[in-house]
Amino acid sequence: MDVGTFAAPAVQWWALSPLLALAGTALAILVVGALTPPWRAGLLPLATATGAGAAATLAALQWTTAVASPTTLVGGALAWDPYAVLVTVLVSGSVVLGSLALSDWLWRERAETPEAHALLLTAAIGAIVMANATDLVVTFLGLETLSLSLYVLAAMNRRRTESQEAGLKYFILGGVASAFFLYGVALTYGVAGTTRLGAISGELGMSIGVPRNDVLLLVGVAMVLVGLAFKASLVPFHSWAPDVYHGAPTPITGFMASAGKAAAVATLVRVMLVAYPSRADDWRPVLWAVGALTLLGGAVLAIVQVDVKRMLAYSSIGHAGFMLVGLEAAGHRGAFAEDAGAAAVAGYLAIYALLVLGTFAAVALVVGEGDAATTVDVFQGLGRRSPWLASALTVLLLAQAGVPLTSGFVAKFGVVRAAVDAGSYWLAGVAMLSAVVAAYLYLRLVVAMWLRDAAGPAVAVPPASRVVLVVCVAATLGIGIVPGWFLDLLADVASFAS
Amino acid sequence: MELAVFVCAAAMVLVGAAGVITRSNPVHAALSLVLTLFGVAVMFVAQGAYFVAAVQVIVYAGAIVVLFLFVIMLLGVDRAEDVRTEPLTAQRPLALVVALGAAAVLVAAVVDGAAAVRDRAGSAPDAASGDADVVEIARSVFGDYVVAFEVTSILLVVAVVGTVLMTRRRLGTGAGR
Amino acid sequence: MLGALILVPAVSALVVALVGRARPEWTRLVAVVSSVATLAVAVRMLAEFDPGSAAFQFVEHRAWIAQWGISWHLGVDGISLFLVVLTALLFPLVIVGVDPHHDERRYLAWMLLLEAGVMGSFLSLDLFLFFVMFEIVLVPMYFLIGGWGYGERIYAATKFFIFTMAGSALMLVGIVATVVLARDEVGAVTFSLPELQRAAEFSVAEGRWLFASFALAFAVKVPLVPLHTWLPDAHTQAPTGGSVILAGVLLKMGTYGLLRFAIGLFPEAARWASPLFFTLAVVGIVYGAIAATMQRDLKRLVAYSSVAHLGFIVLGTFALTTQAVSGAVIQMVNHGVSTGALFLLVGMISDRRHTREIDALRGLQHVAPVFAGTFTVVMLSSIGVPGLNGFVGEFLVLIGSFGPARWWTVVATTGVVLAALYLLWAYQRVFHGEPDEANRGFAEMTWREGALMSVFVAIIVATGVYPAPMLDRMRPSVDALIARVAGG
Amino acid sequence: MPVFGVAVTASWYLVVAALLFGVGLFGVMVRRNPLVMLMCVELMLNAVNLTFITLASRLADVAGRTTVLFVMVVAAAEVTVGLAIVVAIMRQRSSVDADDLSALRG
Amino acid sequence: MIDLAWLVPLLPLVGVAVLVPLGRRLGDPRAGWLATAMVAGAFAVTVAIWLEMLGLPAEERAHVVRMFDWIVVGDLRVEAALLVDQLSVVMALFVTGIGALIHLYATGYMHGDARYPKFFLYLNLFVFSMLMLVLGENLLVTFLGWEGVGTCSYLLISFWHERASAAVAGKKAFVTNRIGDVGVMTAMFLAFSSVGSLSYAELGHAAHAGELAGSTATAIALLAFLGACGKSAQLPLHLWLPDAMEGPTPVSALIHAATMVTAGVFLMTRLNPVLAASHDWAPTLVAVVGAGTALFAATIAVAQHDIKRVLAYSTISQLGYMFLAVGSGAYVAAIFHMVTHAFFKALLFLGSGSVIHGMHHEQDMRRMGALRAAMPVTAGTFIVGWLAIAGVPPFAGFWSKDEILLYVHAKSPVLWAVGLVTALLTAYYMTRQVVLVFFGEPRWTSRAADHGAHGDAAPHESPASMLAPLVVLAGLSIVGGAMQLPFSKDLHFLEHWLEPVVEAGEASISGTWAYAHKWLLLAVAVVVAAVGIAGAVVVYGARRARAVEPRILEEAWRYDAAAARLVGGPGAAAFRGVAWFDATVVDGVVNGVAWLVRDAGAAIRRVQTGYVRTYALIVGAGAVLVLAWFLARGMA
Repeated sequence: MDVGTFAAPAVQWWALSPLLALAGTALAILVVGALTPPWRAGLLPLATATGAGAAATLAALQWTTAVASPTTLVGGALAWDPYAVLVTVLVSGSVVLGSLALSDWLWRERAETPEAHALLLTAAIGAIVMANATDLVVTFLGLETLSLSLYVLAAMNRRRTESQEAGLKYFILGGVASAFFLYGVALTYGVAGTTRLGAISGELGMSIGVPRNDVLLLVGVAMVLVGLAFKASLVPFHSWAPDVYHGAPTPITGFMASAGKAAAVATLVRVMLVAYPSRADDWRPVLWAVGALTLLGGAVLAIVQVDVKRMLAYSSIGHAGFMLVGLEAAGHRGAFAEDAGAAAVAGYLAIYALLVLGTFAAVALVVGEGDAATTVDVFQGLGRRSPWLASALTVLLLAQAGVPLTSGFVAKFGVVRAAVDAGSYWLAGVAMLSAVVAAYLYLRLVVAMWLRDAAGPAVAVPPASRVVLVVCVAATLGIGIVPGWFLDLLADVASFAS
Repeated sequence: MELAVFVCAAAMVLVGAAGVITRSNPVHAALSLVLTLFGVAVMFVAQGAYFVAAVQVIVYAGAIVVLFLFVIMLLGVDRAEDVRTEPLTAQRPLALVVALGAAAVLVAAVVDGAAAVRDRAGSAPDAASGDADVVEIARSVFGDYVVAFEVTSILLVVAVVGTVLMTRRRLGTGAGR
Repeated sequence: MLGALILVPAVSALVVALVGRARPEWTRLVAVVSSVATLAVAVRMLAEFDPGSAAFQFVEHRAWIAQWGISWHLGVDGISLFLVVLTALLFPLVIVGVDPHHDERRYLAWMLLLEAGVMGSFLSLDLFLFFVMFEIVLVPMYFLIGGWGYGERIYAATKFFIFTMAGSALMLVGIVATVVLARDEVGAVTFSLPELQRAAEFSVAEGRWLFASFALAFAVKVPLVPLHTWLPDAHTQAPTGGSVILAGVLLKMGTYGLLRFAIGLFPEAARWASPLFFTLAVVGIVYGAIAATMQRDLKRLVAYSSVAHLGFIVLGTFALTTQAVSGAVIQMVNHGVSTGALFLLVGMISDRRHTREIDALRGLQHVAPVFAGTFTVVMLSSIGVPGLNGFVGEFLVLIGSFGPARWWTVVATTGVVLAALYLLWAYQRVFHGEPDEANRGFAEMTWREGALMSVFVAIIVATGVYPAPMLDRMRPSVDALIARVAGG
Repeated sequence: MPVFGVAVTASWYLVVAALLFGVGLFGVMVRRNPLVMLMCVELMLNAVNLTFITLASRLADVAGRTTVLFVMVVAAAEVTVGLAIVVAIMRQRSSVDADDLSALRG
Repeated sequence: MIDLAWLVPLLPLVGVAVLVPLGRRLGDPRAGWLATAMVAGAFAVTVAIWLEMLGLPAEERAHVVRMFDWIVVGDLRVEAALLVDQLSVVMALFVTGIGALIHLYATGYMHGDARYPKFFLYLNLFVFSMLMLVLGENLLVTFLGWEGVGTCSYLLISFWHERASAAVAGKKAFVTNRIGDVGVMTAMFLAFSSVGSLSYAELGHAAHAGELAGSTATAIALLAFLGACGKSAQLPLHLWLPDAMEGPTPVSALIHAATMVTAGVFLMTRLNPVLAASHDWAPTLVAVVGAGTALFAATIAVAQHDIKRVLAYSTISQLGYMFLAVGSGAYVAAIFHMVTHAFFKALLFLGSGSVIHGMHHEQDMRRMGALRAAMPVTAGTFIVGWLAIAGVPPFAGFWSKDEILLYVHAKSPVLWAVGLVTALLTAYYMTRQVVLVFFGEPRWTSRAADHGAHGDAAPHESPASMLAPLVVLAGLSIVGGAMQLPFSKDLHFLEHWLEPVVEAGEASISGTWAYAHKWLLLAVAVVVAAVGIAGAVVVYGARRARAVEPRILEEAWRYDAAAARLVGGPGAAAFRGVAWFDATVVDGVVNGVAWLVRDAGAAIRRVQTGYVRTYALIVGAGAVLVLAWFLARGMA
């Protein structure tokens, strides 16, 4: 056996530096946390945020390079293109804000532990790997890393059975979904002979007009789609989401809805557009139908909830529907539509991540110890009790409802514009109508906060959460009022290395 | 010979699987799982994947099922689950429809599409050699799949950390208090 | 200059909201000063307006979201001029004249934000900017109704918000589609209304679909029967100031939008759809009036009268003759003044008696003759008695619509009978008769109220007697619009 | 090497895998013991593994086999975490019926 | 002077402008004097204008006094302009003249009323509006006045609004009038769309030149007539006028007898070229409606007990006469009768007001009688009015009524017969009134007890300020006929004066049988009047026969009740139905959509059972569907 000819693939350390920063921080926290006496309050989240912030910064620094020359890393396993950089920044940023919100939650629940922060970091690694992978096997491993971290994080609050119930449900269903995804990968592999996205596309591109292997491939696409749709909580693969969002510790819910959802949707975009563009005519109608169902289902189910976290869970499902509108648009042939669609989805991901992180950070404060009181009633009179907190939450909610001059409107406008550009008028119309239905749910919270009076103590806003809220609200209004710079970024985002 | 091996292996796989979903006692289910895992391993061997087959037996049948049994015993939940009754109306018929549907679609796809898979079995270097198998896999793992390999390390860290976080007696470490 | 009309109230809303917490005694002063300053700017604009030009004047054009071809593009022409002035006038009057009863700081902040939004809607020449303003208005109005309203205020506020938003949801799709479909003719992606009007050409089917998406949004806002049911609830439950603004200017955003955008961009489709709109307008006139007759709540009655009055405006808008469109535009202003004044008066009644039930009120004229006299003048204006402002618009609409929509106009004309019926009947029940015990203590109009109402009465009489200054200034723009629609 | 005139082709293995996947899916839907449900997920993963190996053999490609190794690692990690969650739950309640965990709904 | 015609409406308007802020400070009686002075001033100006016009040749008498552009949009050009011509100056003269007298009367009549200044404010506003109506250069200015007088009528009828009946009557008057206004407005729209102008001059010119299609002219004329029916209380819109008697009596005299109600006749006269250009049946319809109304109202007047209601129905009847004249092309006669009617009907109303004043607001004639002794001046002037309306020569009413009957006979003997019967009834019911009020034995003593608390129970004569107008009007009622005497063409003063205005529409009767036998017709009319008077004297004075006052007549043929039932029954039900429809169906659909969405949510929500196995099932089912789709695509 000739073993000497092995040539290890080149490793682009600079490009991998964000991942390394995250992994290094996670390991450092674990090792130091295990070996040293309890840390002073705030040091854990500070370390986590610093590490994640460093990762985000390292990624952001490479933006122009990535725009100029999108490339793949380590023998073609990971992409390093603008989309990848954006996802990296987005996920690392979510960790920064998520860990800050989480630290206040952990303090309140008297559950400080380095593991929770480490899992946030590993989840981020999984998310980034998953979304940036250019190899379906790597995608799968990233997905599992993300999922396993989230299962544990969801089940983390052992004082509350709902938390564990959420973890277990998420876990079992997630396992099934992973199996579906993996089966799809296997079938794709069988047809294309490779799991590299670019190579798959190349193989399929050659076989256009040769329908003989279509069945196997298409069923493979279908199963990949199902697996990712589950992660992105698209109807009808959403059923885990309300329970898990409800049961999980509130800041974790925020993290799942931001980084988790962003990774899943970004992966969907990359896989569909890079690996299967030649079958767009086949998968686009499915995305249309799933998108419409998701939009309407999310909105309709959200308005009948009495529990705020469930409500926001369903609303998060609806937002995933909006993201699909952009992806559906990208699925239309035609360079402009494709760019606009993918960019719109990216913009939506970023904007929604900020909104939902802030929202759940605020909700986490209001619902009180043990995440116990999560019904709408709890928010009554908040406007009088804690006007600043209520104002911030109102801005975030109105942005989610898509009120103009907030980032939420920019996001919605982006996907609708892409859809219209691609000729998907009806899907755009369904999206807008679902936004109307969903508006009712945000109004219910606003009503409770401002228009109903209830005596109660003021809700304290600890410094870390304050930072989160300020950042989220500032970004919401900043992007909403002056979206130019943000759109400039998005203009370059839709290019994929393979 | 090949047919006989296939038939036996297939029988092991499917009987074992049937056992997993029908045996009311989790211990029995776990043992049925072992049967399936062995059957799959046989099929691996039948297709020349010796190394993988070995790992299948060692890791899967060995480590994972043992872990299952360990937890079952640890928790003392080896009582039989009542599999005769189904509290959820229509759950079973619907599940049957869904499972049959999924299986049917997949069977249809593989039967219809398998022919499309480029058959290069003959053109490749001798796959029957166990050494070659291991070397190829090693090249693959540390070459094309080195990122995947590194990610699995993170994954294992997650598993460890997660288990620690889930099973530690006290909820928090009391850091900072 | 036009930017100031939006930014002054917007910024002072922020100031009131933020600074007011520390210095509550300043809030009212800031609000009054800024709204009066806005009025001053509007008056200056009115003074410098060139009455001979059909073009947009005082145009402000700055890049905003260049990536999407969206700009901060403001301008005013004869059609929007008086709506802007009306807006600038109503807000200070409401801010000075109506007491919110509680949480004044927030109330004033929302009011000023509302003013900014309404101004923006009337001034925007960019479709995107218009949509933003059109939608942003919902938020302050929602809070005003929900926070300072009566009775079922939250139901009403939510209904208002959701209903209006539902109407305009598809307009966003329509706006984007307009821009995208016009991209090749215009040569760029732009939301600029003048650019689109200049170059965009749509196929018949496209134009009609797009028109429908715009028209639906505006029809809800107007509101046209049968999309009107949010209006009585919103009006009835809104605080007095909210009702005045709602009736005075918010509804006009619908009719203005129809004229400026739906008709202005898609003339062929507008002509095609005009029988439908004639029918809905006329149904609104008769139906609104009949429904008004049967109301027991004074405010609800006035709300339904708005449905009827707005029917006239829509009729005139779609008749697309010079007289009818001029009438519609002037009627927008007139309805704002008259119905605004009616809501103020009803608000005063409700403040004094804590009820607006017609059955609970009696003989107010006996105890408060000046109040009753003011009410009479405003009522007669609303009925459309010549010599007062209401008549000018109504008459022009009808005489201008008679050509293109003869039989609809004949039916619409019967609306004047019904208008007299419901208002006089209500007046009779509320003001005539011997006051009973509960109404004997009804206070006569105060000096502050009198000063407030005298502004309205002055406008009512002045417009009715000498509308020429208004008509002259809107003429070139209306003619240009008609020419465009006829030529298209 | 056809015996009895019948050659065992790739499809045969693929069909077995598909059936195994279906059985596993059925098991997840009807079993109530979370541990057994987890086993059913393992069945599904094994079905995928079998598919991978079969296709890899057919393609004479090593990637499929490598992937199966990774899947086994994932399966191991998944089982570890899953069992940890089950253990955590079992500390607070005595039964291991997944149906009992239905406080979150609607 | 003619150029100063704008002073005529301006003076009363100044009165209004002063009375609005200062009325209460001026108070009783200075507010009244001010108002009276303003109207008197307007009268003086009008007289000056008239005198100046007299000095001009006939074709130069018409002037347009332009003030400013009122509504100018596109080709619609409406000026605020006054048309001072022979017709309008006649109208203005008697409006300001009688108006001034009634103002003067009201200073006495309204003395002591709490809202005295407001009354004169309204009255001045009315005179202003009426002057705009008659002086308007175009239909729209006329319409301004038209609606203005309607509004003032509303305000004045419900002046004593504390009385529910007064409040209701005012509203009823306004709304009924508005029904007619729809006609006027539509006529304007039609005129504008066919002629392109609302000016009388251009409209007349177009009609005259045949540019107006016959059917269009018919439509314009009849729509205007609908308005006239409303304003002048003709069938079927007459029912507001009897109720309008709820207003103070000077109002009844000024508005509901002398001036406003004749606006319809004026409008039709103004539009006589259009009516002339219409199809032939259009004037006939006008005549038939007029005759029908005349007879209908006269029969009702026979059985009324309220002193003012008798006069109200009489007014309706006399207005019917005027429309009969208009329909017969006798425009001059119509105007002639309008003027004389203004004299004697104002006189009668003011007289009745004096009676009511003297009787402490008693209006039921059954409780009067023998008042000629208590209030001699009132009685004397009232009797003059009676003779005038009854058609006794040489009182004013005789001449004008005769002139109308002459033209009507030329048009249609049937209508003439109707007119004659009406004349008979008129003489009858007016005699009945005079007898019941001023003769016979006093029946008011029975009420003395009721008034005991106030002290003075006996009827008394009214103050001089009230009597002076009575005397002046009585004088006019006697000599008013001199305007147009049938004896010679040279004595047709009014006809000569109005000729340029009505030449398009005025019927020519020379050569008809009626013209040839006009003395015979005159004699018949005198005999008929005499029979009517005699009959009433026999029934009510000598009590030789039982009075025929059937209940159905007393209830005005139950037309009012039927209308009320219609409005109150099916009408109200329909309105309620619409309101119900709105609240239940339209709003129901809206809320229904909301409920539907919510119910759908609630229903779908139940799928989210909380059992993880159900979730797996849902996911699996979704997966199978997606797989099946792709499989199908692949197989295809």
